[in-house]
Amino acid sequence: MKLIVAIVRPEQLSEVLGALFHAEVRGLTISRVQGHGGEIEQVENYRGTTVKMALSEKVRIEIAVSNHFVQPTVDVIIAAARTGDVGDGKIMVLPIETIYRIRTGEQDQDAVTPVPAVAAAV
Amino acid sequence: MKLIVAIVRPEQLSEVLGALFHAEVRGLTISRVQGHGGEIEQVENYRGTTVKMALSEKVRIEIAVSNHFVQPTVDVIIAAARTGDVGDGKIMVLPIETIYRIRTGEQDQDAVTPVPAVAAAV
Amino acid sequence: MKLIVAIVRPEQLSEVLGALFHAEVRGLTISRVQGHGGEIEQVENYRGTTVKMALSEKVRIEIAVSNHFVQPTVDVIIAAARTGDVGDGKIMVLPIETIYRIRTGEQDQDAVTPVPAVAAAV
Amino acid sequence: MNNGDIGWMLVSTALVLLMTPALGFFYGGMVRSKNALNTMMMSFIALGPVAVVWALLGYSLAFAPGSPVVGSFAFAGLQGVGLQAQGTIPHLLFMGFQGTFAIITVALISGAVVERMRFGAYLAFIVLWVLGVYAPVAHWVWGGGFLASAGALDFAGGAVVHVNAAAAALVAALVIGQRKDYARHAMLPHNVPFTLLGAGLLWFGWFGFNAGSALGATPIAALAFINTMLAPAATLTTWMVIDLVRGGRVTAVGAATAIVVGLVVVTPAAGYIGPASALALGAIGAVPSYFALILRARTKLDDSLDVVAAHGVGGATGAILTGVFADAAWSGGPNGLLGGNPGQVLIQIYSVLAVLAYSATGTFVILKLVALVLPLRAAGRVEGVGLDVTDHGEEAYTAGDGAILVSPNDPAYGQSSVAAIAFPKGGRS
Amino acid sequence: MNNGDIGWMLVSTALVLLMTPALGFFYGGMVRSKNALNTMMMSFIALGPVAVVWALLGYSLAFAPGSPVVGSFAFAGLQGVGLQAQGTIPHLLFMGFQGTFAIITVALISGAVVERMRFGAYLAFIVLWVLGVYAPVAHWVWGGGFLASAGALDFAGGAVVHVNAAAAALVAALVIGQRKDYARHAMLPHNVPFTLLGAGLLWFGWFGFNAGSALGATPIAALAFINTMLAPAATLTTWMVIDLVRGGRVTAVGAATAIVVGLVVVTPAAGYIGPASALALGAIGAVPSYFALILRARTKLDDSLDVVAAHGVGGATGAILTGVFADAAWSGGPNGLLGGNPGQVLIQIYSVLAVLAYSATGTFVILKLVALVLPLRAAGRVEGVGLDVTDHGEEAYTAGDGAILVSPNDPAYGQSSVAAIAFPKGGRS
Amino acid sequence: MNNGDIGWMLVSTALVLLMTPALGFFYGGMVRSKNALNTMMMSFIALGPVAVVWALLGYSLAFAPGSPVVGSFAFAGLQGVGLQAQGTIPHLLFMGFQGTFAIITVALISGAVVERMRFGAYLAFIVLWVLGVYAPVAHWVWGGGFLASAGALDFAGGAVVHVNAAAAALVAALVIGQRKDYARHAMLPHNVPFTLLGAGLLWFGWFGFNAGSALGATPIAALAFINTMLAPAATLTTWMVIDLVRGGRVTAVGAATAIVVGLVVVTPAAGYIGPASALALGAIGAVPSYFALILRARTKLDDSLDVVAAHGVGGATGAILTGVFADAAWSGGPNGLLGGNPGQVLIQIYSVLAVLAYSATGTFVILKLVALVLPLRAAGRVEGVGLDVTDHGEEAYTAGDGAILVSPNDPAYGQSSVAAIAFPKGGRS
Ligand SMILES: Nc1ncnc2c1ncn2[C@@H]1O[C@H](COP(=O)(O)OP(=O)(O)O)[C@@H](O)[C@H]1O
Ligand SMILES: Nc1ncnc2c1ncn2[C@@H]1O[C@H](COP(=O)(O)OP(=O)(O)O)[C@@H](O)[C@H]1O
Ligand SMILES: Nc1ncnc2c1ncn2[C@@H]1O[C@H](COP(=O)(O)OP(=O)(O)O)[C@@H](O)[C@H]1O
Repeated sequence: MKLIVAIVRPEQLSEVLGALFHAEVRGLTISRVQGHGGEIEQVENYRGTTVKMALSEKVRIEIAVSNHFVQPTVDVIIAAARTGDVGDGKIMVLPIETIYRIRTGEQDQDAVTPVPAVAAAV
Repeated sequence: MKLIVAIVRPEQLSEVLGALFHAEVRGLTISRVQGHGGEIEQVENYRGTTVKMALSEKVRIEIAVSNHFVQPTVDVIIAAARTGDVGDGKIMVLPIETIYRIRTGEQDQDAVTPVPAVAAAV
Repeated sequence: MKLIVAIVRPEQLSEVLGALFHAEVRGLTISRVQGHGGEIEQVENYRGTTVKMALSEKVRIEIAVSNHFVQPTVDVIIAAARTGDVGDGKIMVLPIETIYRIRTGEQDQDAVTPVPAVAAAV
Repeated sequence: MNNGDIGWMLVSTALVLLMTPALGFFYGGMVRSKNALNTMMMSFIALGPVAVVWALLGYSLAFAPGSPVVGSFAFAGLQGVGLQAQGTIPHLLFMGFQGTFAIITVALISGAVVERMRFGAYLAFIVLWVLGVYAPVAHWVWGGGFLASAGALDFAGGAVVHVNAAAAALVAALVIGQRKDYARHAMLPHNVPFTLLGAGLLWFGWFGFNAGSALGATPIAALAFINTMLAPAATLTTWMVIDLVRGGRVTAVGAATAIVVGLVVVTPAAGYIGPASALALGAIGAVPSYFALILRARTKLDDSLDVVAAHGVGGATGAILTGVFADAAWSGGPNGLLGGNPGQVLIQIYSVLAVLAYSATGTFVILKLVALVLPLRAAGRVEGVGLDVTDHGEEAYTAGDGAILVSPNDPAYGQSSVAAIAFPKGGRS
Repeated sequence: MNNGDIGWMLVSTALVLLMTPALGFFYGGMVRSKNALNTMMMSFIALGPVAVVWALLGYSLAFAPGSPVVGSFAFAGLQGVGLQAQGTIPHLLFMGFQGTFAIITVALISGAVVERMRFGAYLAFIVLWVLGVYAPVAHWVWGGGFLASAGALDFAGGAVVHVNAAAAALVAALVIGQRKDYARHAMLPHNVPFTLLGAGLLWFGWFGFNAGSALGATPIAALAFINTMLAPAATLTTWMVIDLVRGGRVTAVGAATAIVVGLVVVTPAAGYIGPASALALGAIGAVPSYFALILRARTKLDDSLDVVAAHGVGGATGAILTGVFADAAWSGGPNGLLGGNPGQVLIQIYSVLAVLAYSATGTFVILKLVALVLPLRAAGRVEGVGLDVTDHGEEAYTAGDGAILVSPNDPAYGQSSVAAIAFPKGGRS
Repeated sequence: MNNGDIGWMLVSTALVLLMTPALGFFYGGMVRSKNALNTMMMSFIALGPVAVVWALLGYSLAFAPGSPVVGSFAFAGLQGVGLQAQGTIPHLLFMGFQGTFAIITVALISGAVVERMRFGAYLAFIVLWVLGVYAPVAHWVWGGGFLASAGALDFAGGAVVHVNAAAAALVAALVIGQRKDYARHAMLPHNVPFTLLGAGLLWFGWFGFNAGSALGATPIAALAFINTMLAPAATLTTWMVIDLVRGGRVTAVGAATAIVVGLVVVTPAAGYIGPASALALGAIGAVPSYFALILRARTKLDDSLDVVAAHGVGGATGAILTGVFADAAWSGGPNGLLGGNPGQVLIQIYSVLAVLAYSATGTFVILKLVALVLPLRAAGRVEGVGLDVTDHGEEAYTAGDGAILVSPNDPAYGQSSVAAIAFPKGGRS
């Protein structure tokens, strides 16, 4: 199992999610982060104070996938997240030793195959 | 050393923290995330716009532990975070190469054994 | 490639960022997190309810670097983030298998060497 | 009629109407963000149906000539309620001014049942309550009912509004039961500034509530106004001192609460006492509510936003102290205990007990009636998700992450479908 | 002059002025946080230049004696506008009261173009619009113009304010075009409590808007006031019922919208109809706007905050229903259809169409003129970043993470430099 | 007495009281979220103790017949302050109206010391300051003191309120010193919409402040009112233009600041000048404060929310321009420079300097006295944590994550214990 960590632009999130769901990636976790890279730094003014914003808004996407699934997933993200301007972000692939599904205790492969909830279950 | 990353329901956070502290896990870091899995998608309406919420609120817990501590910690989390409904979350175990305690520069094992602050120190 | 994950005090963030930029670290991603360790627990009151805050505000910094860059980066962070009081935080070093730059698809080393955007590109 | 009086009553009515949104923020800031809209809506929605039934029937039951216990249908559908003078203002304006009191009173009750009462059941409840409980009680005191005859003093609604709402809140909290996290997990205010904003706007609006109850821009209105300024100031000061003595820290939620408690305490007394007494009344009035708040939190009673401690205890304290401080020299009205008329205190206690008893009973009956048709409380897992999503289909604050547009052709379009499937019962109101 | 009337008009003017900040919150809560300040500023800024040009010229064009289509320069620069009586209040106060109407009207338009119109172009637009469109239209109805002569009834501005602003909004939305995410991504309200706060304050201020239009603290002011309380109550109730029937969930954004729609609908009728009619008018008035909102969202028209559905449809409905419910027995004025004067309905329709046609044309011309000098809309990537940063150099909410102080010596100091480089064109206004 | 005047003064008093919560939001939005409650509380708390001491003593020192420098104890404890007429309103109402001025004035000072002054010390300071500095200064100008005799014009408090508060702010900022992050890290507003909300409500309340200072619903009140509408409009317009010229971006914090500056500038002049002059005064008045703000930020003076630049510079500019524009034709009062009375300008400068000198000295003495008993500023690490937690035991916004309920039996229960241990000194006030 691998953990794919992608940093993307918030504006691209909808595209990326859409593409991932389309590619049958059904489980993922996102969080709002801020990044620094080659981007232009925004200048802001508050009364007499002028500041340069060294961080820009990004979204961090975490996806645990089984090995054979890594490349396709990475390709999907790259395709959907790219705008061509500096600041598009990065994708990292990290090794996972084990992964558990809390609800069932299942491990690895089984842990990441989602089971759609039946309505009444929510 | 391993890094345990758990994605749990916000409603379960108090239980999980309580259980972890009870199990002598004294150091951890959490963040608010949003996840997609098999959960029912909430439908929301804002004037003429209807949306399906593909992401639901979760909490991400990061715990660096020494190897022999991994299994007990995972078991504690699974026990405390489970509700049995789809959406309970996942636990991942990742390898850590080194960990430092910023205050002292100590490494690995020593770095994660917390020293309670004396009141005056805050 | 390695992923350096540092948990630091929000009050120290400016120092840490300054030091990192000074040390030619040009790419990083941060997020606001909450941590539990040896810190004093704040007591708060809301009408009849008294609570102890088991979590204190921290900032999580993620930096992907090539191997020879790990030690210098860690040292810089430790120097800038330390206050000497309990709660200064941790630094973890995790292995990265691959890293991609979304904009170009470049991998590893090349993926993390930032290219300053030309103004018109933002 | 007098344009000076009409002008002031127009302003007063607008001020009291503003109190209901203000209350929405005072309450809304104190709940968890997943219930912020639901809590605010419990106040805002009262501006709709409650105002309508008040105009159509409630006003008549409260103020049309009738028996000592209730009015009549004489003014039903606003018949006979026109622009002709009632005192020095148009009758219609008096009706509207009184309507704003009915609206805020029902909204006050919601503080006891937030974060778990289903919105549909709440709607049914408030409509029945304003007709079945508020209107008669208003008639007793202000419509020439038996408490008026008994000589009870209630300048702007210590008993009619605050004790009345608090009794209903107590019963509602008991009937509907605790939130599942109550006393198990900390449930903290998600936005204290909103609570401060609500408190500030409530004070502002309360000047219309109390000084408007003089029904004209008279010296008595000025007296009621200044007392409404000084009493809460004294309450806030006392509250602050107790905070400092107990823990060295003056809390913001406490300050907001103190302001409201001070306003509640002075409400029945506003036009009957002198300003020095108002300072004393406000200072004394802080104490019972301060400790009632603390004790309540140790009980099993999940009166979530402390309607009983703030409005019940405060309203009763104010009503009784009115009987102590009432001063003919200022009001031209009756004297109280200090003026050598101890009997007034008993009359005040009697009025408080009468309102409390009737309101508690009436509320219980109405809730049980509603429960026959609509479940009163949300399912446990709905409490987990929060009522904003389940009962209103919205979130208070959203970044829109992961929100996928649903096209009109999609079965999920519109609100019901998916909701209905997902929550076959107990979920969506 | 009469102190009672002066006092009420002072209050009314303050109340209407408060409506513009209130609108800023009503609108600001409904956009994404990256455009929150830009949206609020589109309302707040109207309090500056629009008020100034109104005093210098607009008032004269609207209210100085002139032709049937426009006033004159007689009052330009406030000459002749002093403390002498105009009716029962000082002329100067009348000028100020009318000025607050001009301010809120231009602010209303912004709802159609938020999240993409460049702020600089917006500034130029509103200044030209208030002089070129608002002032003449106000003259037609209130300044003795041809609609006044035709006998059109518009108590507080159903046509002058709401239909007028909505026609401009429609044209502006079409000329400026859709947001790039429109109908592609969900764009959700970032802070619904702000929208509720705005609605609450709007209602409060609207009492000055409608009851103040009686220009004195008279029984007619009381009538207008109570109608302004009852009609929105009925609209809110109806809206809630439709919500429940359609999906079982009463939305907060819907409730806030319902309040505003109810206020819009009663605006032209406030002082001409009885309170029972106000309830009917409010209830009926909910329906067209409710469904207009839903249909609009399925079209290509990105009237982002639904100015047309709320103010256009609502204003027209209200203007026409005024012709139906107008009641001499209450107002001492003309009767409507129900009073046996069907002709009034036609006059009302005529006034709506006249305003709509002129406002649409005038707005189109002004926008094209502005476009010759300043690009109207922000570049695509600016929309992505959000206009708060690009057009105002600020963020609504910031934790200050990664903000590096720029010293006065740094080239980036001050606003222009970097901004200018980074956005050679289309970016910063 | 006149009901029209009483009604307007009731409204005005309520409006001015609302300004203090409004100021809490104006200020609270500009600080970092960890100090949001502390900053808001510095305004809100003034509504308690300050109002109480004002009623008990301050009013008497300011307005009871006395010497040219201070009043007397004649009205202490409100003796003799009843419902009898004082002009055309009850004396008691006049006392309350003046009280709201005292409250807002002390709250204004807090802007200079936010994010570091300990709350306990602040409480002691404001109580001493209102008695020792505000009351005498009010007496000089409005209580028949020597500045009144000298013929100084201060319609609603340019010197008494704004210069006075700013002088105190300057001294307080110097005595208490910079925040530890000052000029080292960016400290940005955490919630600009709150600042806009505060500015909107301040403007609304300021109509009571300025037009209420006419003490009746008279034509002069109307004049003061319209000037209070036009001058800030001109200031806002000018500010916007300077912003555009300097950097091409109109900032929201700047707009909110401009509104307040415009209101400050017109305060002393409101009832003495004509509306055209008000436009000029507002436009001119923008300039000194605009650049004072920018220069201040480059100095070592951590007047955190720029009380000096906004209220000091603005108040002085307004006071002096009052001497320039004062127009007998409008006010029936004295003429200024343009009316051929250059001497008035000197009198105005004299009054500004007198207030400045006394207020600065008095503030210094009071702060040093307080410092003998209570440390004035928070310990460095407390600044890091933020004063909301340390001085109020609360957070403005919390999701409740990791909050563990403390049972009444736990030693940590109640506020003091742990707090005390954790912060043996300097931490909790
Ligand atoms: N070395 C790194 N470690 C972690 N995150 C990084 C790193 N470099 C860049 N990022 C993240 O990727 C985002 C975009 O990177 P940047 O280099 O600016 O653009 P690009 O990848 O298009 O050259 C940054 O804002 C940051 O969030
Ligand atoms: N492959 C994955 N990678 C990362 N996070 C995941 C993955 N699958 C699920 N999650 C996280 O776990 C949460 C619950 O997963 P889900 O499959 O819906 O429930 P269950 O584990 O009970 O079947 C999701 O909301 C998401 O946050
Ligand atoms: N085992 C751990 N796993 C993950 N995060 C940790 C761990 N231990 C500590 N932390 C993070 O580091 C922060 C400071 O740690 P703490 O032990 O309190 O201070 P110190 O490192 O100075 O002894 C905590 O608030 C938490 O965010």
